[in-house]
Amino acid sequence: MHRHFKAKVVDNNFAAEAFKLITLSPVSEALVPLPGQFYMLESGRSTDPLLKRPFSVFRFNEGSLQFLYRIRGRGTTSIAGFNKGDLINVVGPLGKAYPEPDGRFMAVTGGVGIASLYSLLERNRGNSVLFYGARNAAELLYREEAEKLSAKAFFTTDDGSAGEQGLVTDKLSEFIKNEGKSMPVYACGPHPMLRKVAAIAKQNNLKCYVSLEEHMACGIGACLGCVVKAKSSVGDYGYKRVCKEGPVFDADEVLW
Amino acid sequence: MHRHFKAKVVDNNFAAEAFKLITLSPVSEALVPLPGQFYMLESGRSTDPLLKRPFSVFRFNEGSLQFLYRIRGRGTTSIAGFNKGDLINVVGPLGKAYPEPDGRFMAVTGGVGIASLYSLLERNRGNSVLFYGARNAAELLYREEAEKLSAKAFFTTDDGSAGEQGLVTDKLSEFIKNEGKSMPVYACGPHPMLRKVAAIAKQNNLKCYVSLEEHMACGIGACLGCVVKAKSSVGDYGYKRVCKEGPVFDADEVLW
Amino acid sequence: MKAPNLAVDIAGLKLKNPVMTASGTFGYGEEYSDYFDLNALGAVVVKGLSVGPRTGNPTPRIVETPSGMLNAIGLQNIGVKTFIDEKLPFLRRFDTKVIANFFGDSIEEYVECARMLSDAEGVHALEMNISCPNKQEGWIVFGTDPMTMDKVITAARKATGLPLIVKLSPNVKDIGQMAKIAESAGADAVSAINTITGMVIDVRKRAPVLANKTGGLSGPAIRPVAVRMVWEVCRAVKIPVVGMGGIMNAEDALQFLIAGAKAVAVGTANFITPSAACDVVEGLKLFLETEGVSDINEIIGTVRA
Amino acid sequence: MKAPNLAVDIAGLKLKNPVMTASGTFGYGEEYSDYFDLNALGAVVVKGLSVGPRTGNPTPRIVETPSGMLNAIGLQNIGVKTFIDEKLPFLRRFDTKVIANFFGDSIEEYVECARMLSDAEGVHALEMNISCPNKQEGWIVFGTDPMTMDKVITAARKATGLPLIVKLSPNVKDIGQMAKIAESAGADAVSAINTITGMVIDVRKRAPVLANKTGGLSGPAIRPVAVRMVWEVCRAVKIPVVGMGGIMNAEDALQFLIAGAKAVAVGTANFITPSAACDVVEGLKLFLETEGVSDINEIIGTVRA
Ligand SMILES: Cc1cc2nc3c(=O)[nH]c(=O)nc-3n(C[C@H](O)[C@H](O)[C@H](O)COP(=O)(O)OP(=O)(O)OC[C@H]3O[C@@H](n4cnc5c(N)ncnc54)[C@H](O)[C@@H]3O)c2cc1C
Ligand SMILES: Cc1cc2nc3c(=O)[nH]c(=O)nc-3n(C[C@H](O)[C@H](O)[C@H](O)COP(=O)(O)OP(=O)(O)OC[C@H]3O[C@@H](n4cnc5c(N)ncnc54)[C@H](O)[C@@H]3O)c2cc1C
Ligand SMILES: Cc1cc2nc3c(=O)[nH]c(=O)nc-3n(C[C@H](O)[C@H](O)[C@H](O)COP(=O)(O)O)c2cc1C
Ligand SMILES: Cc1cc2nc3c(=O)[nH]c(=O)nc-3n(C[C@H](O)[C@H](O)[C@H](O)COP(=O)(O)O)c2cc1C
Ligand code: FES
Ligand code: FES
Repeated sequence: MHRHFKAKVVDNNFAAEAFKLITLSPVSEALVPLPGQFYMLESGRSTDPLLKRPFSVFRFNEGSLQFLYRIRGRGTTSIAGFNKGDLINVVGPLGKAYPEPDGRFMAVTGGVGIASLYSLLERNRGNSVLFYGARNAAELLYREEAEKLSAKAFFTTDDGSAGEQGLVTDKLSEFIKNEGKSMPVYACGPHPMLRKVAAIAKQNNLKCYVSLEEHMACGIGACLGCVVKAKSSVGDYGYKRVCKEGPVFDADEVLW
Repeated sequence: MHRHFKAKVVDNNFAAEAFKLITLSPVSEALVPLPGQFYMLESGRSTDPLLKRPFSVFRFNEGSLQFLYRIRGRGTTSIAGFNKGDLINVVGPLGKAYPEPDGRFMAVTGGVGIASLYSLLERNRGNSVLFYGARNAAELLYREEAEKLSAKAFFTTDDGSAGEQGLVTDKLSEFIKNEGKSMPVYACGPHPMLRKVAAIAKQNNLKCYVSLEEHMACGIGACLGCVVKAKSSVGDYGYKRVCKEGPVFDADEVLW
Repeated sequence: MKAPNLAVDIAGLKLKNPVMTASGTFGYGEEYSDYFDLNALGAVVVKGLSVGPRTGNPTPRIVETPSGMLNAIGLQNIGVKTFIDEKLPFLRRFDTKVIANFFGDSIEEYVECARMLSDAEGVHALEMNISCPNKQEGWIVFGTDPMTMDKVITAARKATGLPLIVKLSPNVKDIGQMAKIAESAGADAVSAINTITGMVIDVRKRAPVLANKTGGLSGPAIRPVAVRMVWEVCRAVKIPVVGMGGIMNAEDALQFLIAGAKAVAVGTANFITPSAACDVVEGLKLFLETEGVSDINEIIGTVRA
Repeated sequence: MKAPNLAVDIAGLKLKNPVMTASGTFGYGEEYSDYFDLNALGAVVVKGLSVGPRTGNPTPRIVETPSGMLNAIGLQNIGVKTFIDEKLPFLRRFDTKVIANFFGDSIEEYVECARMLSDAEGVHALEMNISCPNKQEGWIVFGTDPMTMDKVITAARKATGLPLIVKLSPNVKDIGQMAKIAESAGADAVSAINTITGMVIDVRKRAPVLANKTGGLSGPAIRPVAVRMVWEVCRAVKIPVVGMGGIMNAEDALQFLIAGAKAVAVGTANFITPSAACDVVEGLKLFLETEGVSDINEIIGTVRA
């Protein structure tokens, strides 16, 4: 029941330009997360920025939690300013994890989406076929590590500076056509990429799990700010909370 | 004309519990201040705290500015969090300086008021008779240095842990009775102390300059937030701006 | 020293302490029970309920602003029936008062909602959200038009025997005047303030960030406005006042109590610190102890202004 | 590429760019001339003037709030005559428009003030602050009561041939409606928003922090409310609108322009960064260049809402 705790910043270093890795060590008892779950991290000492920010747990063990994040706006800029030794407020683990894969699976990710999938690869070492796209070589964060954890790995970049030039979803389609028939798909990345992945999975009758993002205020299901349109048993659609019923959804539930 | 500049934090260390000394190095051309002038220092990166905070220049030379400050509320807590190498926005030097003493003078200060008078002592080495009071020995900041700069120095503390136990104003009265007749008084400290100092000076027909504090928004004379009641040529009184007509006032002008 | 008394009485509703949660920021209570013991609270105020369920607005529904946030949830809720069947049993397990916030698109819906909630076991009081438009009569917002406001409160008053708290909109010229209307229409208490309407524009897209265009501003940014309005309301009416708007900690809560509010509600702060409301209770205790005050009622309304 | 056009026209008043300073935050201009070249501005709006000098309120007059501040300066000013004699000559040296903000305690004082300012060389337009009480008629605030507002604007309109900008109070239910009243009473333009009334209580002293009890909230905290109100005003009237409230940088200014304001004013930001208004001008240029827009007028009012 310690979902709200203080954690000490162990370090907070650049993983690439505009990407940092923050390592936290909870100072009180904390729950152990599952791959796909996320935490709300304090965004600074003052009331501006006000809200905590959501981040998928990247790696974890008994005593520490790691988050890989892109510096985007005010919240992440503020988080990037935390120093070793600072104490910050954390809420989590939150949300639904990825369903445990039963054998081989495909993992599709774009950009910092790797943060959400990485621990799934780790936990299922050698069982994943990875499709990992980024803007350029520098933003293919933890590429080598991710490759080692996977049975097979394909990399794409927008500019061709690493892997193949092109879209990760094209690579996915191609692979499924040739050999991927029976594996489920796990995906995390930009919304348009996820929509495409879901469509490809559907065409090929593959189970597909996507991890969605939405602006969040509370992260714990109270504000109804983070909803996505989903199929509903009553009426045309209903709104589901990304922070509570997600962030991982069966792609079939989502109204894309 | 470079009253608004960026400065690099050279260091920002504790001078005592709840007191810090911040050293800044302007990265662009900046004006050289006079004793008694002050600067507005950025209070953080976000809009909360919003306003800059005023601090008397403690020590300075060509390339650096030092401020001695007490950590009181949100602004000073935020300033205490600045790290070596950080760039911060600064406005100054601002306000009226102490009139140049012509020979010997008395300097009366309570607590962190020393920050305002210290450079006056430095500039007029050996000419001051110092009366310096604080809560306890630890808060008699820069005691030894100040003593060395002065012809004579009296220290008082509330708890008797250094110097004499008692009020600095009593020490001042005593001294004036015995020998101080012709020296002007320069004072900076809590408002009740200043009121007392002004009264003592008046009784003894001594010139008296006090450095006042008021809540400030702009520090440059525009908002009219920082005014004090002062004698006026038209009407019973007028309001004078601490940031512009002060912070150093002839004690006679002030309506106490 | 004896522990100070925190209990207050809001129109017959006895609260163990003056701290509530603000409607819409605390779900149906469940969501927070992982973070602290709900027994610590004076009252839980649940998300606004309508007769039937509502899907609410499209997304984005929230956007952060300096020291605040805008929300345009659109009053998404599960409806009174599902609330009574599925959420209320959980809340009944706690020794804290349950206040049901409700709203409608028409006077009839308000009345129906008040009736259904009054019959439910474990609802101790009603809070009426009148910051919504009357869809039957020209979309006039109930809570900003004196006539419409009087009518809807009078009707709801007849429909319930429970203490009726009317939640005032800050989007008015004279909130004290509006409070008087609520009082004379039969409200047992008033609460203030609801959110202030605001808007953020995405300058690259040249469009509002929120799908609903405008949203309600909450959080510390509005606190000075809320304190002022609560002070005005307290001077205008004799019925008890529940104060809220930007309360982040006990000191903020004390501003409202000292201004005259008999209780306070913690809203947006719950999002930032899930235990915020409980922390406010602890902070109030500490304040009373430090100041040597034996009863919170000795603090209420003591502002020298 | 040609430098983008920033010039705008406010009711015949030609501004080299849409950036002004907000009254009361820029002194009489002098104070800021140490920090940047005032020629960079579209207009300088000076501290509110009354016929005779005013001493203003006792202190404390300001208090910081989350992302904002309250002020209760009490309209301290040197009076129209001293302004004309001692401050205006300095401002005439710059190639920027000078807008004189003014107010009164009675309709007569407004009229007298408008007349005196209209005769002065180097005053290009008047901005009428109507957020003050009519001391002769029951302390009703001119700008929140439709009748009183109509009367005072009609009277001032007759007293001046200069462009008359009426500054709207946000402490109303429907600011669009108030703008319409200003328009029909003869205002050439409206500006919005003035500060929102707020209060901070010192919980240890159990008293308001400000000597005046309440003060006006300004700064980024109010920006979402200001953008919403300016958007409403722009939809309500045909006369040009000057937008303000919490503008800290060019992006904030763009929110108001996109919402429909033809010009903007930078207020509290001047206190934090003395060159703020000038920085906004630079930022607007950069934005137009980056977005490939050749004229600021192509941006104004383009919000898709
Ligand atoms: C469940 C979940 C897990 C996430 N995991 C990670 C992660 O592991 N690493 C990582 O770098 N980022 C992750 N994100 C996204 C991260 O939360 C946002 O980048 C961050 O909140 C932006 O904050 P900011 O203040 O810096 O940006 P803002 O200034 O708030 O916004 C900058 C830009 O980011 C967009 N944005 C802001 N918040 C979100 C959000 N919640 N979702 C999507 N877009 C947003 C805004 O629309 C804007 O375009 C995750 C988001 C969710 C919902
Ligand atoms: C000209 C001038 C020179 C100063 N020089 C120094 C200096 O060299 N060293 C130093 O430590 N302090 C100095 N001060 C005081 C310093 O500015 C305040 O302590 C600081 O602004 C408090 O900021 P805060 O946010 O930490 O406190 P807040 O949270 O704003 O307030 C904490 C407490 O400090 C009081 N306070 C806040 N601002 C002021 C102010 N401007 N004047 C007086 N009391 C205030 C508040 O009433 C409150 O009791 C000076 C003030 C002025 C006006
Ligand atoms: C996300 C959100 C949803 C809200 N929903 C409701 C609601 O359903 N009914 C209601 O009366 N007030 C609602 N409010 C208003 C709050 O109860 C409260 O009046 C307001 O947020 C001010 O308090 P705060 O600043 O502490 O949040 C909501 C506020 C927020 C932020
Ligand atoms: C210290 C201060 C003094 C002000 N004085 C006046 C005034 O004399 N006349 C007036 O019309 N508005 C006055 N205002 C209101 C501002 O012009 C402006 O409308 C308001 O502050 C909102 O803008 P901002 O958030 O950018 O400051 C004053 C504001 C402040 C902060
Ligand atoms: S973020 Fe509040 S419900 Fe999901
Ligand atoms: S602080 Fe603004 S006038 Fe002095």
